[in-house]
Amino acid sequence: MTAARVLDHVFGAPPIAGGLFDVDASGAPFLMGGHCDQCDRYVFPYSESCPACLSGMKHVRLGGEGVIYSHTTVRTKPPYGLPQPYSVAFIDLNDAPLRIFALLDHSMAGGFRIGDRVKLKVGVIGHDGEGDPRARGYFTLKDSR
Amino acid sequence: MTAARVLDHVFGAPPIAGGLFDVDASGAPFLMGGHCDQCDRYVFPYSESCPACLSGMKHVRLGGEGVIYSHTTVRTKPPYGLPQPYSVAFIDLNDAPLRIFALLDHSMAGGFRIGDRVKLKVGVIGHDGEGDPRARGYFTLKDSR
Amino acid sequence: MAAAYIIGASTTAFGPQPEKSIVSLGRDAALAALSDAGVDSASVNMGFFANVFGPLLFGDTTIGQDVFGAIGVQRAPIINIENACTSGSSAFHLAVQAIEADAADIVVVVGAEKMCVPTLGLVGGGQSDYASRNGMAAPVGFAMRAARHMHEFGTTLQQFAAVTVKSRAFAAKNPLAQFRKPTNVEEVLAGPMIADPLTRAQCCPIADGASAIVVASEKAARANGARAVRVNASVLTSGESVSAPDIVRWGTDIRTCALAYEKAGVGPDDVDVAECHDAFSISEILHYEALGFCAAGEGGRFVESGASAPGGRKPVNPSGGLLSRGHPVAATGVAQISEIVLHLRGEAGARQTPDAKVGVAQCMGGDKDGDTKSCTVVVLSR
Amino acid sequence: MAAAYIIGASTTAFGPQPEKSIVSLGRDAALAALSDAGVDSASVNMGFFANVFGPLLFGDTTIGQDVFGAIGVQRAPIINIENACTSGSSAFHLAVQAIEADAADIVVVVGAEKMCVPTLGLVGGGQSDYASRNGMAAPVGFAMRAARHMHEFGTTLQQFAAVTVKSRAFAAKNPLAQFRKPTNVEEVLAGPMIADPLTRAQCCPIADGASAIVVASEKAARANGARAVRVNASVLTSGESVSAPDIVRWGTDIRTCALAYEKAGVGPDDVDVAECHDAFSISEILHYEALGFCAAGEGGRFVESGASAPGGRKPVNPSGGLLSRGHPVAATGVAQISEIVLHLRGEAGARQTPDAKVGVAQCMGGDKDGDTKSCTVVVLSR
Ligand SMILES: [Zn+2]
Ligand SMILES: [Zn+2]
Repeated sequence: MTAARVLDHVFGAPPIAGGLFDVDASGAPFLMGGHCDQCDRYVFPYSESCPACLSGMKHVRLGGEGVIYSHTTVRTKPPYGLPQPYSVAFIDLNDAPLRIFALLDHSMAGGFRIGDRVKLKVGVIGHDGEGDPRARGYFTLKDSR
Repeated sequence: MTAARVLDHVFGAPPIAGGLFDVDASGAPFLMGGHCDQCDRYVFPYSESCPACLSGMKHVRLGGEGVIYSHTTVRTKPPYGLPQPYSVAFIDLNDAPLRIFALLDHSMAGGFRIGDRVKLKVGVIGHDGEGDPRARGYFTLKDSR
Repeated sequence: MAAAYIIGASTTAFGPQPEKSIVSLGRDAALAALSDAGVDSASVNMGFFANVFGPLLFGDTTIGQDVFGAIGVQRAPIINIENACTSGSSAFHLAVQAIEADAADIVVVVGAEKMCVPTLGLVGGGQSDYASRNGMAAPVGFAMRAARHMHEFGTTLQQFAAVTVKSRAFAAKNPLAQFRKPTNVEEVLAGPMIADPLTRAQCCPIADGASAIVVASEKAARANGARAVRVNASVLTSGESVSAPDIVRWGTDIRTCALAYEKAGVGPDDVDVAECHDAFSISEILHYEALGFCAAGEGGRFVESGASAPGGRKPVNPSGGLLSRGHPVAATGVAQISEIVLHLRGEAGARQTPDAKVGVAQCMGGDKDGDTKSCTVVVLSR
Repeated sequence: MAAAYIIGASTTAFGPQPEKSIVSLGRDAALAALSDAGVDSASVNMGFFANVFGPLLFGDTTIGQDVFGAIGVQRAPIINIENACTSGSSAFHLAVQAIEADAADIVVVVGAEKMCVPTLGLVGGGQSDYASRNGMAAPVGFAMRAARHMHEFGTTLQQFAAVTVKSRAFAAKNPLAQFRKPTNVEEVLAGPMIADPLTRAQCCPIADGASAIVVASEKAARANGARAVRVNASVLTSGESVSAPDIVRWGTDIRTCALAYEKAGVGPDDVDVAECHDAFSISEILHYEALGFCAAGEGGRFVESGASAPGGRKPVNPSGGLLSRGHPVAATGVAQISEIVLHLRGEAGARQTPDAKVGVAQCMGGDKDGDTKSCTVVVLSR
């Protein structure tokens, strides 16, 4: 079984891109990114070299929890077969000093607020631009409301 | 009957672009182009303004005969569904001081020489880039060899 | 360093123009700008052509040579520029640089765009981009800026809507604008939601259109007399990548405006009229703050006060801006500068800013890492 | 006018590189050029990025900001350039102009292209063009030039083939070239015919690749010491539209070379080494004549004499040129200049031109009305 097939098996479809997320032994998803040892800088998604000092970056886990910094719900015709409507956010991660862009849980699209605590999930959402289903990471409320 | 349908009827398919060629009362095809009254300049294809002096240009007939200035035969996979191989040329027109680029008769592709006297024909050759057949002007030998 | 002047400017109508090609739009604007400048094609030493969607929508490349060929400019150097929404103002920046390098006396800048075709989807980054593939598109980043601006500064939906209301009030006075019917806050808010909290009237419409400017050296500008407009500063910057971008105190925007003021030796109080990149209602509010027309966070209250409206003390986007005039991407940056030129010359008709001496055109474009890819600020004076 | 110098240059391997993106190709070249110059990202005042096929093949636009972001250049002005085959040399032209305008001390030019994908067809104009829709494509115009050159000047098939033979002989000495196996006239002529009389080995291969150059002011170049190369002239022109173009006495090519010589104050006899735009065998023959290396019509006999070959008195395309190194369109113009830099520094390894003091890089691109859309000639010296 190739790596791609493993992910396909775990997530129900191949991920929209490699190296964005994975699951730990308990099945909990986490984000993957890069870390620079020279200047202690984190990035998501992973990039080969640090944007600040150009040193090579290490692959690191970025956890799967954060707090919504801002968000919106997109109600026009979505790209990549995303749900209509779909919500997205900038999220401040708990485990790394990073504000990242990510999808929110579309089953509660429009129901998020700045400051909400959220956790990562992975599901088959939308396609790859050519109609083939893809697994994407998205954040949902950590606490029930 | 619209103008486009008339041309369709005469040539067997709509022309690849409007205003390039037409037929006279006897059924003989001729090229159409532009002429500038200010500086006596001809152009093909027609353009609204003279490339030399920017005056408005008149629509004029450019005849249908000329002499091959140079030519080639393209043997790779052709664009726009053109025949494989197809021949093209720069042709010095008899009735206007113009050297124009044009298709040559593909039934004798590779059989042309510099200095050959040629005359215009119109036929359904290739498509419009999306698979719909189109009429194109092409030149064939004026005299049998 | 040689000084640069604007001696000619012209903009076509913006909006769907199905019968026009990119080349014919560009030609129309360029010929009108040359005629406005009173110079002929043979005097043009260099040309810059800005366009974004030609390759994507029509497979056309190297279009500038066709546009300049159509206006009778032959042999002179011509370069095609793409820089997202700042394509036109980046081309202008290079034209000014050519004058400053003493490489030319007369340089023509043309921005032209044809977007009103069925094949144009939601405008976003390319397929190689993580954010684009996860739902980032033109309105999305700005909708999140709007939500955060409300959260931090108490900006209201009514204040966002006021940007559009003001925009339409100006556009009613500009015959070349696309949306010229006056509106009100209730109507703006009642429209369909595009991306919360931005309703449709708070998002700029696409358009076909072109704009052109003739830039000249001091020597060549002399013949133009009092109509010549001085380029006091043209600043182009790029965004940066930081770990946690502050999306409502926009560093790149603030920094670029400050740099332009410094270079021109003026401050926000000296500005009589401004055009800014109001792609969305929230954009204009953020640009008020970056341009120093009000304090950080005060943009919503600034527009609500009427200060930027017709008759206000600091008119912004008298052309109607992107929101009402429309946004043919590569034409926009040139059209903004052209609009300021009209006001400085006293030729802006019903929307003329009284006694305008100093004007600013701000533009930005392209999403990258929560910042913009590119930002331009031009300061002009008479 | 401030003088411009080249203080760093680097080119990636050319050829299919499926694992590399446009951004990673551009980054590799740019980092190597910075390292070659001994300057860091923070010193870069401005960046130009040249690319043609990103929008057409991948829907990517405004790529330069991603490339410069990847090499740590933030905030500095970055502009994306497209000018057909002269995209890279047009970007270089603007970098020199920025130095001449005193707008920057260090400007980086990157040209990068990714073409080796199944979706790339025969390269031609867009769908709006009469000639393209009637069979004009990259090899077609040049094949007709070749046929006419044979007719008027008695040039032979063997002389055309000699261009490719010479090209492979040089490429054998360039580890970064795509086709490095020596060949002979018989083999070249025995290959499949693309467009009469041009066989496949007389048409340049597409490629993925990138090249980058660091341009500096006199002040910034001083730190680079004797390795700095002086830019004596950078000339960019456009073609013209005439009623009956002479396709074998190429006005635009001839005029642009003459203008560059005049600006640099040198003549053909002063040139020790040249790169030219040998997209097809006939191209190089025409460029010999335009560059004044031989009389009009004598290009075929010139190459047959061995004058332009390794060890010849006037080495042309020591890199292997487009025919053997490959032609990643927007990288080519930068790579040609980079190659000349190596020779002037005495760092060209096995293909070094002995004691090279003056070098020329000629480039052209885009078909229009039987002429080229754009032509560049750069003269460098040490
Ligand atoms: Zn670092
Ligand atoms: Zn005329």
